[in-house]
Amino acid sequence: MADLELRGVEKSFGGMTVINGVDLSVGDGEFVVFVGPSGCGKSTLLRMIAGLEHITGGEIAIGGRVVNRLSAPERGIAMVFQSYALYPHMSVRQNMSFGLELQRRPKAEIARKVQNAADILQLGPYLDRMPKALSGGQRQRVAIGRAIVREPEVFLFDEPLSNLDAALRGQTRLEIARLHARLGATMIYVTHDQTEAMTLADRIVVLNAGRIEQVGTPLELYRKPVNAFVAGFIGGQTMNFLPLTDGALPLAREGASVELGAQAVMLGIRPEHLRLAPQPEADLLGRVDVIEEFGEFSLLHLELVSASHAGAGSQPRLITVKVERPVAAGETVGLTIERDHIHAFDASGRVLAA
Amino acid sequence: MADLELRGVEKSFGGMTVINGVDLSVGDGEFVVFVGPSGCGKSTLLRMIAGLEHITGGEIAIGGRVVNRLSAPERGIAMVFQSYALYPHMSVRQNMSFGLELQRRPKAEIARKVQNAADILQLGPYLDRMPKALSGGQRQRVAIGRAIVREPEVFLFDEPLSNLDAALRGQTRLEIARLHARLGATMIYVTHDQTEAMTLADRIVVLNAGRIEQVGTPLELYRKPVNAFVAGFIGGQTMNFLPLTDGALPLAREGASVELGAQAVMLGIRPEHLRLAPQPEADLLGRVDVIEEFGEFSLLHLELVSASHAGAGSQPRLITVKVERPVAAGETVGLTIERDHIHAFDASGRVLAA
Amino acid sequence: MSDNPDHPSRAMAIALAFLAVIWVSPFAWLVSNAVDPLAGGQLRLPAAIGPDNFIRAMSGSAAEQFRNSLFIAAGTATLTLIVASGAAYALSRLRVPGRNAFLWSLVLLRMLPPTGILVPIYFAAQRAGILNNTGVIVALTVLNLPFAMLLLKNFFDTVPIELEEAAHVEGASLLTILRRIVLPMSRAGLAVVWFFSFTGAWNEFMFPLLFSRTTSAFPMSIGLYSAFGRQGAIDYGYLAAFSIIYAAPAIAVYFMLRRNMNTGFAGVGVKG
Amino acid sequence: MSDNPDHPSRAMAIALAFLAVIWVSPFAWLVSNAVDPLAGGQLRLPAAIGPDNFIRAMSGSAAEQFRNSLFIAAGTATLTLIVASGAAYALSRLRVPGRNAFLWSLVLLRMLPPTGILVPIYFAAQRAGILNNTGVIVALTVLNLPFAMLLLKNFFDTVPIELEEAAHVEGASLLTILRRIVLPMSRAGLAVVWFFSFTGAWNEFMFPLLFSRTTSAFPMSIGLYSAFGRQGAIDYGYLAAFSIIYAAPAIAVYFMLRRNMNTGFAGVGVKG
Repeated sequence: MADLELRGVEKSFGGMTVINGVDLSVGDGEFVVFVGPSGCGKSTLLRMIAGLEHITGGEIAIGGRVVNRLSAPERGIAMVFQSYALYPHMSVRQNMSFGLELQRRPKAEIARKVQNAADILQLGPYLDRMPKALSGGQRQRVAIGRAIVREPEVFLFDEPLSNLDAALRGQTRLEIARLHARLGATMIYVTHDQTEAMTLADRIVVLNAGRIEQVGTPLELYRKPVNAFVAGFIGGQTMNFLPLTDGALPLAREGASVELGAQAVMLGIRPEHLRLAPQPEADLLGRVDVIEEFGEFSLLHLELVSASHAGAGSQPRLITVKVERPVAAGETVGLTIERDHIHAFDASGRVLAA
Repeated sequence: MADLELRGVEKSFGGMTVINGVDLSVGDGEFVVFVGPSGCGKSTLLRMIAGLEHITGGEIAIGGRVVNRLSAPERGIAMVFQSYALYPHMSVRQNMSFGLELQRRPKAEIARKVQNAADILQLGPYLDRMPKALSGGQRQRVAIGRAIVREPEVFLFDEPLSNLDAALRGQTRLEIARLHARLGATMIYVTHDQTEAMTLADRIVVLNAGRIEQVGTPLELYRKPVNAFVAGFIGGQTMNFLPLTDGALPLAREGASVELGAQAVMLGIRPEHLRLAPQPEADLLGRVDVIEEFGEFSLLHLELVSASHAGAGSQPRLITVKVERPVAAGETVGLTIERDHIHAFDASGRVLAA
Repeated sequence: MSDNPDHPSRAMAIALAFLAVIWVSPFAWLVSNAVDPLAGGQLRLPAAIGPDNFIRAMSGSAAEQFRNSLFIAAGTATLTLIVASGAAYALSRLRVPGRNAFLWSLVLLRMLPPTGILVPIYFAAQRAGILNNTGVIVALTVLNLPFAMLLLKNFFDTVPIELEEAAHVEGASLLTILRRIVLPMSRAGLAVVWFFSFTGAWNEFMFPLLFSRTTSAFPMSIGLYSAFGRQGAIDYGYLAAFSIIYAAPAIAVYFMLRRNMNTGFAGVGVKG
Repeated sequence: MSDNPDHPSRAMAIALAFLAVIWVSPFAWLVSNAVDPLAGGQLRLPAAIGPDNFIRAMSGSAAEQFRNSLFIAAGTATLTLIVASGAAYALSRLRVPGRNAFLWSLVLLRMLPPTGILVPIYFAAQRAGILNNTGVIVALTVLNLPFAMLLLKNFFDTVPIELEEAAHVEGASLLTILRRIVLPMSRAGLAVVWFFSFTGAWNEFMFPLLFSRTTSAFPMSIGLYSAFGRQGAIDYGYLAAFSIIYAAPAIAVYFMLRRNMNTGFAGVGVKG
């Protein structure tokens, strides 16, 4: 177990900077998720921590010890690869013992640790199978087991669930959460999926184009995104963004508007923070274009029809609303905006204090 | 445009029956989704409608005409394949014209139809590119475009979104919904993803092991599943199943129970139909094991601790609850069951009338 | 698996360079001796430069041998391609019972040294009355077929069946599917098979020697050997020029087909 | 693309059967003549059965030729494997600048007819004083290297770099990674290279003929030719028995390595 410290970490490949001065402290036992779109540098950053990529600037410290010049096996980390990277010509047991054998540990100790990891991960019945005889979820568990036996100070996960199907992904997510609670180890987890980040992380690091956009707990990111990128990236349904006129959003009722200050150029509101309302009281009017039924709720994709919103001759303005009761397609409905959940953005995309 | 009729359709491969007497009527212009776990026969059934698989029993009629003995091109259908099946050595335009060229249509007509489909799908700028120069989403649209130009009576989609990533999948789902609204054509769509089925379908056909489990609108399936398979398969969060004792679920309060009749052996309740409640009034008590935070809501995975529920010496009984406000891990909470949303199942898994 | 994979090890680079030099030196020897009318067989800069060696190596029986080689090589390559692609498509698409056993037994037979079945083939050709260059073409084609079929079957296998299904749904006949979809997509494989059959037949020594018993029917491969074995002093310049002319068509064909073959090699596993 | 892909067309099945018969008949001829001491060169059931032909084909110079062939073939295969696997791993893993150009130029050179560079290689071997069967091994190895390297590089490429990274993170050295991960996973490729080098060298005719000027150093490939070319009546039975013995080691090696090679052929594209 150890804490992890990144200080001004940089990486460039032949003149192109892919990691751009990252500072981050990860506490002992914390579960931190790096999330961002593909190409944001999250995997590169993880590989730099693992020692698989060269660091061209800054410092990485694990447990207070600067590891820049240490090779991967000297850093006390274990890594779970996206492809699982199981050795296909070795049985599950051999896969899990390989690292300990290389350290020339006594046979009895190896057997005990492998058995222990197999118990935690319910891999007992599969120890003598070859990896190709396992399902995707079982391979995933073997890859985790191989990390556990080495008792590393830091676990690194590189998109470990992206090769599993939706149902299995949900299950395995839960297992990883339980594993973290059980081992109490420091874990760094990379994913492009905001759901995994939200449900697993103690703290989320949102990366974009080699920079940290925001660091915070899942609820902080959901409730108080610092900019439009994070606001659009985090959340089950994508946030609606409405452009403002002179810092205000004109409403459907004659003369009424939501004032957000002179600097504000865009208003953000999540689909779950809009409510259906009778038309006379409505803030916005929209014609239902597509309805997506989820059973428990529906998503309405509306075209705004309030005179002041329908773009003049340009593309129709679309907005998404989450509702409990279905509405007929083509119908025009009124919406109210929950004032508590409005996000205001300035021209550079930064959030303005409410 | 045409309706589609399946009457006792069967398929067996060397003694093994994969489709087991399927009866189904699809109305003109209807959007029907076949959904089920992998291996349930949904793709085989689609390929039988397309004429790509032999029918070993029963009848298929398209627009009132029995097509059993007609080859695929004579059936008036167009198919969008999971892999898109674009011809890699032809440009987008050539891919889209190929079918019309084979029909020896006049050049001007082909050009007009291709342009029209390209406009609908916003493929104009890509018409002279090769498929490998396109993104996954664009290839998907070309595959749909190739179907549109032929103006088929029935569109068949074979898991068209499964090669796209989560964000793109959501977008393309919306595009397909808009396309159906615009063309008004009969569409049969195969998927293993219940979300796609719920959000796209007029009616859903749930298949399992070569048989139809249930046919109905998305809301019917969500609210009134006919058996435990459909109940567990449909819904954003998996339904909780609790075993009953003598047709009743004992509650946390001394002597209280939910009575479901002598035939009932299992109670089903969705995570969104359980509510947190003060312990004295609670139906069930649970200790919070794992919390999954989604921002808008949290999922609590609880271990039931009411004396009558904790399995005697066996595995702990788990239950999932959807809540708006977070709770601390390890805490014991009380739950009430929304009586309106209880599903009761008999020993064969069938739903008992409420 | 290295901290710093951007920098190759120096020792490796030197070893590779050394290998390359070993590889290039025979070619340097060939060129320097061929252009030098006074060539003496050393690896050195030419003492003089002139076309004399090439002129001698392109006249008389040498020219005849060149024509014979071309007939054998082009004929074998074309016949192999036609027969193999038909059989390979059938093998790729039809579920013939015992298909795999059939394929593997062919491969196994092909593993036998071709000289091992030379004897029966000779007598078969004698009976059939094709103990001449046409016979060479037939014999070489039969020998080429198993690998050509396997290679082409593999290329046809990489044409996803869904593409053929899509074309079928759009109304294409089997012939149209072959002509518009399968063959264009397998161009690389066809080019590789043609090229390998061509060079194989061009280099073939045993079959022409046995089948074509008149000197006027000999191809260049035999001519090279007999030039080499001539009585008296070895004529280095003539030999070198003859070798270069001998090598030229294979190189020319290679460059003609190269664009197609790059992906073809990728198909057999060479990513370049 | 067919409505009914379960039933192959009858015509195809007949065509394939016909091909198979053409393929099998030479082998039937060989066997029937070899076991028949009174063999007359016809394709027929043996008139008598006896081991006489085999005994004659395994004694005297024939036995010596067998040993020579084995030395050349095993030596070439082993040397090729060692040199090629080292170079191929370097090519697969290091980003040497110009790596692709290097690889492709080797392939291009290999496309040249081997007989085309026979002349310079002969003189190089003469200078180096290895104008004997060791020289044959070296020459054949040099000729084998480009394709062996390409094939093995391709096999090494299929070992995902993540496996080596995983082993590195677990503390394995480069040597351990090679020994425990890369080579075991490439066993199929190693077997294929060894087998092809072995059969190629076993069948080689030109190089031994030129390099090994004493009769006692000749391998079986030359022995077969000279037996065939003997004065007087052709001894069919002896020829057939000799051919079978000649073919035997390649078949034996094939069966020894077969389990490894099945996946090996899959690697070069044959799915079987």
